[in-house]
Amino acid sequence: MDVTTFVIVSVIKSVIAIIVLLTAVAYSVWLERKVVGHMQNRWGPTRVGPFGLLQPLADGIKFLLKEDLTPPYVYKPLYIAAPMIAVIFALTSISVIPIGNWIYIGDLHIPLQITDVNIGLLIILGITSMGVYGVALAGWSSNSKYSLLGGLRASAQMVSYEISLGLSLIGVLIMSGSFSLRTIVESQQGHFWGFIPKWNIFHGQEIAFFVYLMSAYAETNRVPFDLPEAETELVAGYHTEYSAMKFAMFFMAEYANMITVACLATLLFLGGWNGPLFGPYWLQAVLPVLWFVAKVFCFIFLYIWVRGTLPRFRYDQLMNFAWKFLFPLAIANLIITGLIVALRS
Amino acid sequence: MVPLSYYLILSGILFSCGVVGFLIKRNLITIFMCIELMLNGVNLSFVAFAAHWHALSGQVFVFFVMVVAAAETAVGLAIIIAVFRTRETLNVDQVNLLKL
Amino acid sequence: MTPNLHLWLIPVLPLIGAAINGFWGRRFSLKTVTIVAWAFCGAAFAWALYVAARFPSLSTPHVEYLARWIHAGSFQVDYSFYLDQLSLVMLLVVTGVGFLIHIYSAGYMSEDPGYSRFFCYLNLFMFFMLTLVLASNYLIMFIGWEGVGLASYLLIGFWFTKDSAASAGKKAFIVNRIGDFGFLIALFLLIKHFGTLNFDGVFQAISGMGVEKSGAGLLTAVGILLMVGACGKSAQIPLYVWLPDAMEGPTPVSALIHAATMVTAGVYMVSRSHMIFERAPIALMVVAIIGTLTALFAATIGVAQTDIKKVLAYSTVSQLGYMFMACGVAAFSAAIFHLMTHAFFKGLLFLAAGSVIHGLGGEQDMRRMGGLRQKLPWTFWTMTAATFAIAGFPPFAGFFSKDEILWRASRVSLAYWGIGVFTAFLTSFYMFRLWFLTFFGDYRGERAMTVETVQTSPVAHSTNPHRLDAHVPAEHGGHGAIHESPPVMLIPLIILAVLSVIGGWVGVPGSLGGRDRLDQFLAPVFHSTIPAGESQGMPPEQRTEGAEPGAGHSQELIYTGISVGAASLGLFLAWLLYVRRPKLPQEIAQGLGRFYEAVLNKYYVDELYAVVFVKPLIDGSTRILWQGFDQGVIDAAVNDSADGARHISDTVRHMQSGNIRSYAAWVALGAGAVIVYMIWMGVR
Amino acid sequence: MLHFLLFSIFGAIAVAGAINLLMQRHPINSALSLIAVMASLAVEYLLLGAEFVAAVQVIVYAGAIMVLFVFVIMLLNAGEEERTDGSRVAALFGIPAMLVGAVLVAWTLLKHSGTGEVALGALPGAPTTIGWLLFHDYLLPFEVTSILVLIAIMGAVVLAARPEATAQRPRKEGA
Repeated sequence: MDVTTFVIVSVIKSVIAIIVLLTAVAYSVWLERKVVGHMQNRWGPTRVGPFGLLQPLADGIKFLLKEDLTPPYVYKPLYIAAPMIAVIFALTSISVIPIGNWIYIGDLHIPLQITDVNIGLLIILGITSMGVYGVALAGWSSNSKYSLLGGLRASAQMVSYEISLGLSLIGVLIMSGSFSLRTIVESQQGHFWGFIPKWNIFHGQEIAFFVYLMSAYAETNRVPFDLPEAETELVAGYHTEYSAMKFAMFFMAEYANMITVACLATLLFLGGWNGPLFGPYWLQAVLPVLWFVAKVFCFIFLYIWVRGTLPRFRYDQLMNFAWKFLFPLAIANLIITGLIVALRS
Repeated sequence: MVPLSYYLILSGILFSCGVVGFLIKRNLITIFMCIELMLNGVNLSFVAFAAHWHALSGQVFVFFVMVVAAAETAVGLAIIIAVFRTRETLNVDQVNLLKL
Repeated sequence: MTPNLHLWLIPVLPLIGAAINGFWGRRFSLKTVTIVAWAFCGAAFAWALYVAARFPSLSTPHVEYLARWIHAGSFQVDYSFYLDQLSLVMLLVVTGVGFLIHIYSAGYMSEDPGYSRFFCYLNLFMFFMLTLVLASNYLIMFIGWEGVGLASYLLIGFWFTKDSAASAGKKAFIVNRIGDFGFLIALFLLIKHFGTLNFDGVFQAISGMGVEKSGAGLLTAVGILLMVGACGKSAQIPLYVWLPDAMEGPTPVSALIHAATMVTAGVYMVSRSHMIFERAPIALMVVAIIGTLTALFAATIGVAQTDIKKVLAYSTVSQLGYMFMACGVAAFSAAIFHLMTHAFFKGLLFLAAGSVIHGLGGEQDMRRMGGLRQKLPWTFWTMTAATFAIAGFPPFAGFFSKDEILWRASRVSLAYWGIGVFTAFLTSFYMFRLWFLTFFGDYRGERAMTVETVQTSPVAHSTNPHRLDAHVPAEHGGHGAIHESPPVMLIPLIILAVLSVIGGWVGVPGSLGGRDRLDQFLAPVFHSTIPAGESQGMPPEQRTEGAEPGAGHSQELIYTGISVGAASLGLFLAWLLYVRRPKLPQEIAQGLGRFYEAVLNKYYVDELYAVVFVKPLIDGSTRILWQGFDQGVIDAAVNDSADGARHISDTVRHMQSGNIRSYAAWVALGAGAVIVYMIWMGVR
Repeated sequence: MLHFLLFSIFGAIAVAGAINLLMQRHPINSALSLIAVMASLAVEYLLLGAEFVAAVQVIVYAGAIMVLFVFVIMLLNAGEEERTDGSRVAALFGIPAMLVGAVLVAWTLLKHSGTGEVALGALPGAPTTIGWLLFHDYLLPFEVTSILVLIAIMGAVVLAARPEATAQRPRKEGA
């Protein structure tokens, strides 16, 4: 395809992706409130629209219309920049995530992915690692002890868990032998004995998946690792001093990160868009995307479920867990996987 | 096409900025950042040369530089923390007891 | 395959003793030290006897390889030992006399604070001497050579707290070094021309060469250089000056080292390399002349000496002169014969003298002796035997050896013979002078009366430092009055006396109806290897006396009679001067005047050397080397550089401001300089 | 053309960030500008085809090392630096020497080595090839550096750990 169509298609894809992502974020918030509500014998949002389906919209409008006050004595440039950084990196990482196979429109066939780079996984890791700055700077710049503590905790926690996260991924990389997410997914096609899908999670990466799960929770500051925003100790952690749209940005960033992580888990461990294909052509074109979305949904539901179930760690427990349990576990998994692959080849 | 010398000059500028920063900055942490800046300048020249001579080992060297930089940062920052604990300051001009 | 006799044990045993006494002797009791020293020395002696017993069954020369030492290309030197008749005789003499003197020393040194040290040195000396004797190549021999020099240095300077002793030790060492220098050069010449130092190799190489009739050649040079070494070690003119001073050492040392063994090393070395000398008539002549002159010269000096040990020292020098005279006339077996007998009677003389000194509590001046005949009977009788032996009265040992030397000398030139006879006369004269002065007449020592005056007589203190060191700790009455020595000292005296009486009988010459067994025995070593027809310059019967025509016997008897007559004349003169008319000597001294002065002062040789060699050397090294070079250049350089460093650092240390940024600035400055330089170089 | 455009844009960003790092008086700003420098350098690496290096540059430098810096800045609550004048030497010799050196280097580079051109993505530093090099040709240095890192970790722990004696004293530190 020539440059113009390339640009056009890319722009279209990006716009679609952003819109889908934002709505997904909004509705994952709704979903969380609903599910947790039911878990706690509440209804959750019900008033706005049927089953409170319009609740996210109302929230968005509320955030936009609220007075955006910046407290005195904050370090202004960073205070303003921090949420932007957070949300930007959160949203950027979606750009390399493939959500399905190629689709063919006329003569040009397009990957269901904004851009297909052969080091996609590395790019995602890099971007998520940059995401720390949003939290840290927010905590520091808003010049309040709660925020500072929250920021400190966040940065320390993220840096620590990033290691075991990366290590847990390496096992998968060894299995597939590529950084390209698309290749990784394609390496998971097929079944054992005809019925068990050849996903990495069933393919000797159970430990890696467990490690990834824990690290992902910590990376996204979710329960049971939401120390940075522990309501009971630090009012709201690093975004105590934020309000209105800035607060909303952090909120969006958090949930966007959730979704990114879920997508990554799906791609790396749950076989991506692989799934039974049937029906006519258009269905066969759409089914992979549906499988993908379903898996992501399940993963996010798991997130919410855990949040509704588990209490919060203490900080030292958090660090010990990272360094003394997950880290060695990931290394062990790495060694075992490497050995197996080496012996098999 | 970009002449190799442009890359080298860019890395040279970065390196010189690092040195000058080392000379004029008073804050320990900033001085430490200047060291990182120098390292980055050197890395750039490594990669440029690697591309120019078509030798990947240049890029491998960059990895080693990064590893060393990481180790150095860990130790250095720990030292800075220790210094701050004892001297209650980060100003190098006040951390000058080591003299005759 | 010749049996392995483990010859290496003989030197090594004394070494072990020396090590034990050296390391732990200080903590041992005197008894233990004595036992150790005796045991190891005696063991060496016993082993030597065993070797002697096994000797007839050996094929000589019997070489035993112990270990490799230097293997540099074709040049190879091994630790190996060389046993033939010559070294066997030396072996027995050294170990035997050495053992006796060990026994004697136990009594003599009994009150010395440095008892264990003394025996350590003594054993060490035995080790080196035996190494020298048993060496199978010139280099090992040189080790022993240097080693005995070291031992003699240590023992001469044994009472190092006394200045004269220390300087005497130094003198001996330095003079020896001069001789060793010649020896070394000889060795280098041998290496250069023959590429080996093993006796076998060298002699084999030489045996092909003929006599250097036309004056100087390689062998002549080697011979003369070896003779220089021998002069140093065996105290010949001009290097004899150290030996008289060496009497500063304890008397047993004088007996062992400076009479019996070490000083004869030169003779041994010369006769060991007789093949070289046989082929170098000029070298032979040099040896003969030096020996003869030394004999005469030392004898004349000995006449005027008053110190009992000095007399013996000079007589030693002159006897050594005899030996070299023998070597010079190619009568090596005679030389060895005299060496052996001399070891007996001269060792005995020194020991007896030591016993006298011991009895008198350290008195060494004969003018303060006299009439000791009754007080020291054993000493007297043994001394008598020794005196007659050295004076050359039949049938004492000295007679046969000296007589053989004279006879052989006469065959070469009557001049040698004449001087030899005159020297024999002088010898008997001063020996009997000593004898009479010491044992006859009445006692002249001012300390005859009581015990109290013993330690308080300043004269005695000043004149005989020996007592100061050796006997001061002995405050018990035993040393107050004149007393005979303990048996431990007397037994060796007696044994040696017997030896010096009968020791000569192994070499009764054919003229006296003997068969000169020693000569026969040594013949295999000394048989002339010169191709027939080339042996001009020495009468045929000189090679070995075995093939001597009976016609010579009557002539030899005449010569013998003459020498005996000379000896008895000396005896008569001595009796006349020192017993009959005790005043006469002074008058004669007056009459001789300056000549007597000169003789009394040993012809001022020491002073001459001091002016000619020593003073310029000391001044030169003081002015030029020490003050000029050492202080002016080396020290100055060191000190100045140190000061410069300090000044520079004084200024530079201000750079160390403790400010990191300043340091970084200096680094940047240097880096900038380097960049500029490199770019300048690169662009240019 | 595009290559040169991207190069100059990100090179300008890098230089600007470096200079800003010097200008800023607050360490956190310096840190952020340094992050900007590193990010633009990563892009330069991409231009040179070293994609893997670029990714690692972002992950390790920007994502880990600089986070550590920011963390320490927050921990020690480092404020504005006061312009004390402890070292005249630095201003007198260091900076001029440095500038002279830099100018000379630039001049020589332009004058003598300007010929070599680098194409866009000249040398594809694919992860596999890099890994191959790293684990075959450079195995020993790799292991050595890993040991180095281990030692560094221990040293950092030992240094930064608060001594037991002072553990109970009232905390004067920023954190």
